[in-house]
Amino acid sequence: MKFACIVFPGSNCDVDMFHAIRDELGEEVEYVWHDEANLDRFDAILLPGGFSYGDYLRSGAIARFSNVMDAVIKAANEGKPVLGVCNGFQVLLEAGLLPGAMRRNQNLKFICRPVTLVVENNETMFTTGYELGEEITIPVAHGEGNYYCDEATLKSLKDNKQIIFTYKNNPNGSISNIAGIKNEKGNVIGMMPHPERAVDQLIGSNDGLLLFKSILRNWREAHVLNV
Amino acid sequence: MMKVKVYITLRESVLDPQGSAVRTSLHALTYNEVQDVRIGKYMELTLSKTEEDVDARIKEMCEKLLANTVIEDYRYEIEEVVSS
Amino acid sequence: MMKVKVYITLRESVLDPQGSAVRTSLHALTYNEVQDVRIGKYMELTLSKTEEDVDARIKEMCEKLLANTVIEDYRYEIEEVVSS
Amino acid sequence: MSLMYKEPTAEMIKENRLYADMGLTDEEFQLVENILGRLPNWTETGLFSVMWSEHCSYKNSKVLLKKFPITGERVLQGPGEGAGIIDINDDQAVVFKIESHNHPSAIEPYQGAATGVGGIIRDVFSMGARPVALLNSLRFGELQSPKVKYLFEEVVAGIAGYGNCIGIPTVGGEVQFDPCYEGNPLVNAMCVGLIDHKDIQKGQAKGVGNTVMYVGASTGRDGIHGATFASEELDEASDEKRPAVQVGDPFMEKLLLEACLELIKSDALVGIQDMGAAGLTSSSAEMASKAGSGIELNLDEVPQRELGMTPYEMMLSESQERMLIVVKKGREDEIKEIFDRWGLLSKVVGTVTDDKKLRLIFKGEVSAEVPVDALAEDAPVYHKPSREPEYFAKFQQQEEVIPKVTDVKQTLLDLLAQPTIASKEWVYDQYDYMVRTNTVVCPGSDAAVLRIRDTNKALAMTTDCNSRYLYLDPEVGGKIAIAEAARNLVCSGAEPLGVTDCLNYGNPEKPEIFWQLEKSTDGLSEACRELETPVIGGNVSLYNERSGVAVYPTPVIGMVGLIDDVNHITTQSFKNAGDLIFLIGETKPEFGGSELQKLVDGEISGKSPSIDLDIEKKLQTQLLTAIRSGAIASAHDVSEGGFAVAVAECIMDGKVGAKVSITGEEVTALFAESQSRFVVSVPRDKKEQFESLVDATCVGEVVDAGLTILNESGEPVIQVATDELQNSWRGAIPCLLKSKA
Ligand SMILES: Nc1ncnc2c1ncn2[C@@H]1O[C@H](COP(=O)(O)OP(=O)(O)O)[C@@H](O)[C@H]1O
Ligand SMILES: [Mg+2]
Repeated sequence: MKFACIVFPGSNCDVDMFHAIRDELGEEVEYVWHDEANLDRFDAILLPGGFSYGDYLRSGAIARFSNVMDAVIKAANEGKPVLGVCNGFQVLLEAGLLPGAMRRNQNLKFICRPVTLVVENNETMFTTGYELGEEITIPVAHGEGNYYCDEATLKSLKDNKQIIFTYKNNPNGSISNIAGIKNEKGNVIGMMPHPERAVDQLIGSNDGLLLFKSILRNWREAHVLNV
Repeated sequence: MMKVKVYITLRESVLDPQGSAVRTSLHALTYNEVQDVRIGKYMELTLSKTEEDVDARIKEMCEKLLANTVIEDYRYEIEEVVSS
Repeated sequence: MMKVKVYITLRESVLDPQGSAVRTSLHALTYNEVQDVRIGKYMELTLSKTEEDVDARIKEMCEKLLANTVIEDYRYEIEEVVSS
Repeated sequence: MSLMYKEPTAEMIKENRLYADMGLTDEEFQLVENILGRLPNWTETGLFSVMWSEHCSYKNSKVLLKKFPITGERVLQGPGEGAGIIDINDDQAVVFKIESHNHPSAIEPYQGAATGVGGIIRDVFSMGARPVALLNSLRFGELQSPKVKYLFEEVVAGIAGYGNCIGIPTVGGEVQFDPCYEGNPLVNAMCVGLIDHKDIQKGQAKGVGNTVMYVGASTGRDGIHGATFASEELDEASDEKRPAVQVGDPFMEKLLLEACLELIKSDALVGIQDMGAAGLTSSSAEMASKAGSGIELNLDEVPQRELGMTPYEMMLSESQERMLIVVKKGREDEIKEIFDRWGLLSKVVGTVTDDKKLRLIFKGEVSAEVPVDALAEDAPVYHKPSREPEYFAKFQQQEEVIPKVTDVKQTLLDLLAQPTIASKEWVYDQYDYMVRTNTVVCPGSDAAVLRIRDTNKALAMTTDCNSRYLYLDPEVGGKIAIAEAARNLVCSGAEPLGVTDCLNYGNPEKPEIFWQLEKSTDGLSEACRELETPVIGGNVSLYNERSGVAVYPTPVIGMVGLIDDVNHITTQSFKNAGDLIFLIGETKPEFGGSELQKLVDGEISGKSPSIDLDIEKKLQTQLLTAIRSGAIASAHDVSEGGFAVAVAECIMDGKVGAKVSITGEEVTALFAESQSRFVVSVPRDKKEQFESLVDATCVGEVVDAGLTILNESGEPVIQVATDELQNSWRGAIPCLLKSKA
């Protein structure tokens, strides 16, 4: 399976994402520069965290207009898995691929710490490896992770089971403790916690590795086994 | 030349933690007359004259980039600048 | 009741990295008429009436808390609000 | 505005002593006149004033820095370049440096701290290294006053703002609170980088005819005279010195960092140096001076952010995120291409010459012409008068007194809540300490540890300095600072490699302050020699005074160690119930400068704890050997608050508890701050192995929960649940910040 790891100017979790896929998952991954217009050669798209364009104005606001985003939207429409983590999630929101918006953390401070997540939906192509309701430990590191959407959107997120992860102890004020959501189709997910930082016991946890393994297994089932 | 002043504020229904924090600090400094604080962004754009419909252009800039209309409102004022 | 609008801007000689990034992005979106962008803060304070000298109080709030005059300038406007 | 502004003539500068405002003395101005054989013009006076400031020239501290051991088998680059370099085998090396940003942080704490971080990162990547970690060492007044709270919150936010955005993990540091820092906080930032030997760069302008290029952000009027400002005492007027504060742009620096690391792979690059303090002036003069060449700069080509800038302003600006590079003639386009790709400015601004002069051309005319060595090398060197302060003799004669304690349990809780001892989670929670996923030991243990990808090695790093000991006895305190840093590394399983130091002191023109400098550098040097940790770079920050009150002598020590096998990585927390607890080192009734003394008396006095460097070295070596042999489950040094606090810290993560016994005088055994001590835990089946390697006393065992301390007759003197300890320790700083004065 071949992953694209999108690099915007100012991305800084790109290296972590790259290593998680190449060294821990053992699959092919390539850095893709923000001005690349074609992502057809990839099976999955990863938008890593960091501070694209310094996160000036609003996180993800400027990156959303990079050339590569048209290709990301195309890949999303084709049903390829698209994972946005942290800043990547913010970019997906700004681009309208996922509903809602991010506000500054309630305590107005950057927060970096491992948090406990609850798996709310284990029937997505990203989460089949987890048990429903399973508690996993994955770090957060963000200043603007306070997810917001209006009542109607929240209701439809709930009705369609689009909420994938919630925080056990809400660190940032997010509405309904939301930590990660998917689009209606289920192939685009955005999450504030960093699964790519939890792929190796040596650095604290490998609870995030299952997420990448889920993507791989589901892709194999859909593609390789059919062949 | 034109100067455009853009004001971006959080929608009223959206909680403003920064505003609340500032209000609390002002109270601690005994400015108890402060009942409410809302914090937004203020931008000054300097534009060169164009043929195009300035209002339409600025609206576009605001909606596309400068504001996130999911949570923010915007308004703007245009001033002609007499070049010196 | 009064509404006070406070505008906080970076002093002219101070670098505004945010403004530069937004300008570059606006150009990329082909808004080439934008020559300069400066980004500051906009605050709305709601005050209850007090006996004290409103101007002096607001100035104090700005200098003590709302702005850091080492790198920022501020100005403000006061509006009376007819209570409804 | 500036078009109307006319610069003073050379005669006016002399007659009206205008140089004095720039920080030059009469004698220094005379010296400049002698060197040039004529009167300097306005720009030239500016060049000398910044280059001869303490910040750039070390004119007051040079004689002291000479004492430091700076060589060692592993040292690849000692002091003198942007940062020092130490070999870590396999053709890899570690690069590190610490720097102060005290004065800017005092007047604009967020940006002052942020740009301090930005500056130290540039020092490291200008050597060709990939920055891998940041640390910070902070000192503030007591957390009670609103002003201190503001400074503390903003400084931490500024460090977070810059480090998080650029994507370099901030993995460690320290924070101390003491009234002497009330008006003059200390903000020291350290950066650690990794490099392959073949990529090591030097800041040299070699090769006559080669091209000088300017890369990065454009130049504005910000920070003019920052270096001079850093070399003066703060006073009430300091808040007016606005131009000395810059705004950082970590996004720009991230791009600059990536572009420069690409650049160093190009053989077109000859030399590279950060434009730090004294900006264009120091980078050009130093690069030329080191290479024995000259540089001619065409200032009209310097990218400018503001209109109408004069040569004086351009040369003295301290705008951030800029680099000066020298490239082979004819290869400029290749270089430009790299920077274009990253969306960065790069511009040819001059050439390397053979006349050893810095020549500035502006609007077709020579606006300054000065020998580079005069700027970079020939600053006057002072040996200031030194006098032992009266307090010292008094304190030395003071009898050792054991502070009066009535309730030892409450005292332990109170000590844990002292902001200097309390958990710093409130601080490092705001730092992204995990980005780049190499952080194996996160903030909260003795030293931070980062693995080195694709190897079995790891790096340990720490910053330390207990300035209270230094105030009581600068020489002994200096030794302790080095020893403590080394202890923290050893506890994490590392062999200490070397030191970077940031000497934060008061006004050296006062003989008592100079005495502190002299004595403490003696102590530091001796300890570095004894513990075989050479000094490979550092920074001097003098004039840390506000309205005549000096900070305690505070030589912050940054130390890096090598762990040659990730399996040796050790943390301070006890691991498994049933493990044995050992105390290494001797406990004496030493309370001078201790947290207990501060808590009980409200101030410090007496003698600092003593230290025997031979014993220190022996115990560190034994402990490291034991860790490497796999005999140890956890290791923690005993520092502020003594044995009881150290044991409490070992169970703060709430997984297990501890039951230990004390002997001898109770308060001493619990809270004395005797040096060269460690608390370690050892699995029972490793007891013999451990005891054969280390001189230590078994004092208890790891239990399921809580802390129990028994006296000699087996009666509990302290019995406390872990969450009670945690509440005091974790809650202290957030609680102080919330309470409104
Ligand atoms: N300013 C800071 N930034 C990051 N980490 C910090 C800071 N201050 C303290 N820490 C972390 O908190 C822990 C305890 O610090 P400290 O009490 O100074 O330890 P020690 O006495 O062992 O040197 C260490 O892991 C340290 O790195
Ligand atoms: Mg320690």
